[in-house]
Amino acid sequence: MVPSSEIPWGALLILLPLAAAILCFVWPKLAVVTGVVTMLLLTLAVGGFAWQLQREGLYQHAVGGWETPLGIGLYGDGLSLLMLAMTVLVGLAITLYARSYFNQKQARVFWPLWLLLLAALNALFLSADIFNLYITLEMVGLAAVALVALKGGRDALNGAMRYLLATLLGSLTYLLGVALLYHSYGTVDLVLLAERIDNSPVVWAALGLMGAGLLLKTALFPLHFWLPAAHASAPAPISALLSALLVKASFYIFLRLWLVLFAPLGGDVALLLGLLGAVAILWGSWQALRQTRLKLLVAYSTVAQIGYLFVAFPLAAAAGAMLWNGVSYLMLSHALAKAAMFLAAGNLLLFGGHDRIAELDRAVQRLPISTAAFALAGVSIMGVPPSGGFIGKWLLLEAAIEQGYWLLAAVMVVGGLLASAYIFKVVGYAFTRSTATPEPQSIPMGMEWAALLLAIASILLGFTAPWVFALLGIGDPFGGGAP
Amino acid sequence: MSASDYLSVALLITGAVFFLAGTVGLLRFPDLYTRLHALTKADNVGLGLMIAGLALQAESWAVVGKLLLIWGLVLLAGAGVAHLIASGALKQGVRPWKK
Amino acid sequence: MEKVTLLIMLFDLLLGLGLLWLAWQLLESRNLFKAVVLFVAFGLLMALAWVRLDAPDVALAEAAIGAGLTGALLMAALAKLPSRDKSEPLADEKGHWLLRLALLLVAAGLGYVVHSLPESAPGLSAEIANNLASSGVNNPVTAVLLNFRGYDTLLELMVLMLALLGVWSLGIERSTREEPVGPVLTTLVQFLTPLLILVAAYLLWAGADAPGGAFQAGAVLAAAMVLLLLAGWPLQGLLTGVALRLMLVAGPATFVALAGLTLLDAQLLAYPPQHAGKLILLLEVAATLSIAVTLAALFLGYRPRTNKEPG
Amino acid sequence: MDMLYLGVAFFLLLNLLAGLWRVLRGPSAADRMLASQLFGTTAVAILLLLAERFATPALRDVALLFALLAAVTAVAFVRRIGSSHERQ
Repeated sequence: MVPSSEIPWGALLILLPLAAAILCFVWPKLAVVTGVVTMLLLTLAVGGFAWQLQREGLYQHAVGGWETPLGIGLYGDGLSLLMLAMTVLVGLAITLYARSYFNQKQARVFWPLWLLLLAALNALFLSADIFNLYITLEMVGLAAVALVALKGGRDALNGAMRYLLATLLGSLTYLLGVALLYHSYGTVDLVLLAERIDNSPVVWAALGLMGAGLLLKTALFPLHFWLPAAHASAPAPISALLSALLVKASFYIFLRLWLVLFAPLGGDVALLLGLLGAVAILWGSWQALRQTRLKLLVAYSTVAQIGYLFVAFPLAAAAGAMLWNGVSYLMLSHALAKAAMFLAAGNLLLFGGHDRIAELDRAVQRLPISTAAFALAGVSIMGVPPSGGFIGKWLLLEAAIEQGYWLLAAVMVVGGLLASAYIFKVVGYAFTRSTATPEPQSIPMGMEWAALLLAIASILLGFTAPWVFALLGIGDPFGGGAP
Repeated sequence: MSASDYLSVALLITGAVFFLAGTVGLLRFPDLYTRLHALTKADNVGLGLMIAGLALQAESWAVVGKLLLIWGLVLLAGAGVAHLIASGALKQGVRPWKK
Repeated sequence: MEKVTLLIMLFDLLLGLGLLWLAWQLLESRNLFKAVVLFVAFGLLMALAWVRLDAPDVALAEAAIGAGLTGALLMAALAKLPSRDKSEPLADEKGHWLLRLALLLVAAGLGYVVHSLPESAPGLSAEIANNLASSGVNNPVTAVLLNFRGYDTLLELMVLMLALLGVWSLGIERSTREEPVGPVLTTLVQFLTPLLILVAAYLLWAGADAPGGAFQAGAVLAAAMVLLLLAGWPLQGLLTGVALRLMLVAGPATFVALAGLTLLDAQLLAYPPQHAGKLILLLEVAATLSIAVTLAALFLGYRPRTNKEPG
Repeated sequence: MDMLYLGVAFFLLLNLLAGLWRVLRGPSAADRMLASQLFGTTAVAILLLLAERFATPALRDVALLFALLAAVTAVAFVRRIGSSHERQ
């Protein structure tokens, strides 16, 4: 028996879903069982990885036994761990939901795609090689496009096509930057690059290209144009994973590049990002408030919540690691809350056959679990205590006020108010009776509970901050320690 | 330069001339079928002469074999494809040019 | 690197300008068929450009994909479009000048940056040469793809699988009526197919020491299958169900299995040096099969119906 | 000799680019297809010349692929586009 400390949890996080994807591609009959079992094993693996990280510190593995720069290095610290945990938490709920959601024909394609997507995300969060990151990014993007197209029909195809073009443009722009960096410094390893990099036009061009590509994929205003259509037209579990996990994946790469490559070079870029973030908050929230369709409302809310992540950049130089802790927390709680919202919205849509907000028709009484899930997730999105969203937003707000960024602070507060407005708009209609009452469809219990459990988790996050921050500190991803 | 070098030069230049003729034909001839005719001259004769010129310089028989294989392939595929395109065009009612 | 003569410079200049001009013409083309032919010509010149950039491996891949498969794929796609869509103007011209201006600025900026790049790139060539002996192969490109950075290649194979799943998520087979095949086409196909298979095998085998390898071989093999499909061979009937899916995953599955086995030794994808050559050959054979069948299935454009599924 | 290989290759490249005029001009799809067949052969010749000039035998393999695969695109044209035009 191998001692559990020697089990290569990191590599298993990538290999397990890959092998499972192949298995359910070849034998579609085993797809659901394989998917569920793999998801449980992945949860176990993330637990094992966390334990290992806590005992031994930073995870580093030279793939193939070839040291960098020749080979590829796997790399894991507290931030990687947080992202892996986020993926597995949202993944569990989506797996539970998808088990009853898809018909047999769709399931045939869904399960291999979903497992490949999980593998790609895990590989992405464990990579410190900008070319390897490109490949994982491409995998994530293509899997997502295929999943958006899964529903079939004109809208889905249209959404998938837009998504494909946006994601390809993003990753090719990123790749161009990688090529420039490799040519100039002879390595694609992030750690080595950080040592070798200097202030030159090539570096700026490379970082500009990579940054622009990643921001397009993260859908930061004004590069968000593709997001609402794609996220709203996809089937509910797909919308959930697009909003909860995918935009975070490209944001994660952006954050890594920022921390080790961009930030030391300085410049006014941070301020620009902060301003774009602020506009995103206002624009996204306002658009969300104006929507008449539930799923579009939730999608625009994502545009706004992404804005919060970027407001942090101008504050970071003075605030240090605690601020990044706040951003990471915001990512995690948004992932849980937004996935819960999309799953709940999916239930409401399936139940009434439409997602017109004005005709939600007493959903509170008729579909209480899903409505509760939506409302609870809404609490976290608004940033009201004691939710996870509150912790993240509070840390940001505190830093903004301390440093005298009054405008940013004001925008964050207004964003919170607008969020409450659009959440209450939905909840309000869920209480009232509407004129048209179509025949309701029954919703499987698993789908309702998947949404509710996620929503509850996003609230509970409000109580776990010290513990999570301690884990986040492993390997010191944000440098400098607490201020 | 040896005698075989001179021969190579002559073959390569003649081959190039056939390619030129093929291109001029492609651009100037009045209809599909006559252009097809010009084209095959470049394919067959032009490339053939080039390959003969290069074969004289080849370092081994294996290279000569590969060169001849390439020429044979171009001949076969060119002839087949030209036939297919022409008969397709005829069926679709593209009329041959008449003076 | 040898001395660059004036003639070489002229050749390169003509090639570069030709590529730019072609790209512009093909983007401007309102006729989709014309754009397809221009794209095939672009691939041709691009292969020449790779040759001039000293990258024969890439030139081979470009030739296999660009000359054979892309053209066929685009033509088949074009034929599926309703004729109305072919003649319609593609997009309105309004606001395009702004986009063009922005693109020109980006291009100028990139041009400046590329101009300021260091003359000789540091690169990893020295590092690769030092370790080539223990990689199991003699072609540095194959060593990088299947040993030093084999993990990237494993994921790339998954990308190919994802692309196919993407196409399959769009729906299944629609029957199309085809014209009967004439004797000339039959002869041509009968002659070319075995040759293509032979050349694929040659490229696969050559990959260990010279330019070539799984991707190029797979693409050529795929071209053979596409040719058979075009000539009306009922390959769809043979390629269904578990057999098809097993061929599709042969490469990825072998790779993942190998990764799992090496993990037992605690080092992901570290081959024992004495077996490295054989393992790489095994991976290449499996990957060739998968790449070929995947590309052919992508050309088909739909998931072939299994026998049990109703029509 | 080296000068000659390059000179002829350059001349052929000029030829190829000139032939593009036929692709742009048409008028029929078959005309365009024909021109692209000529490009294939020209590229084969150029590659063989470059293989000799730069002593890179791998380029002959590239040429071999071009010679083999040019037919695939053409067959796709005849089988797919050729028949679809009839219906118009």
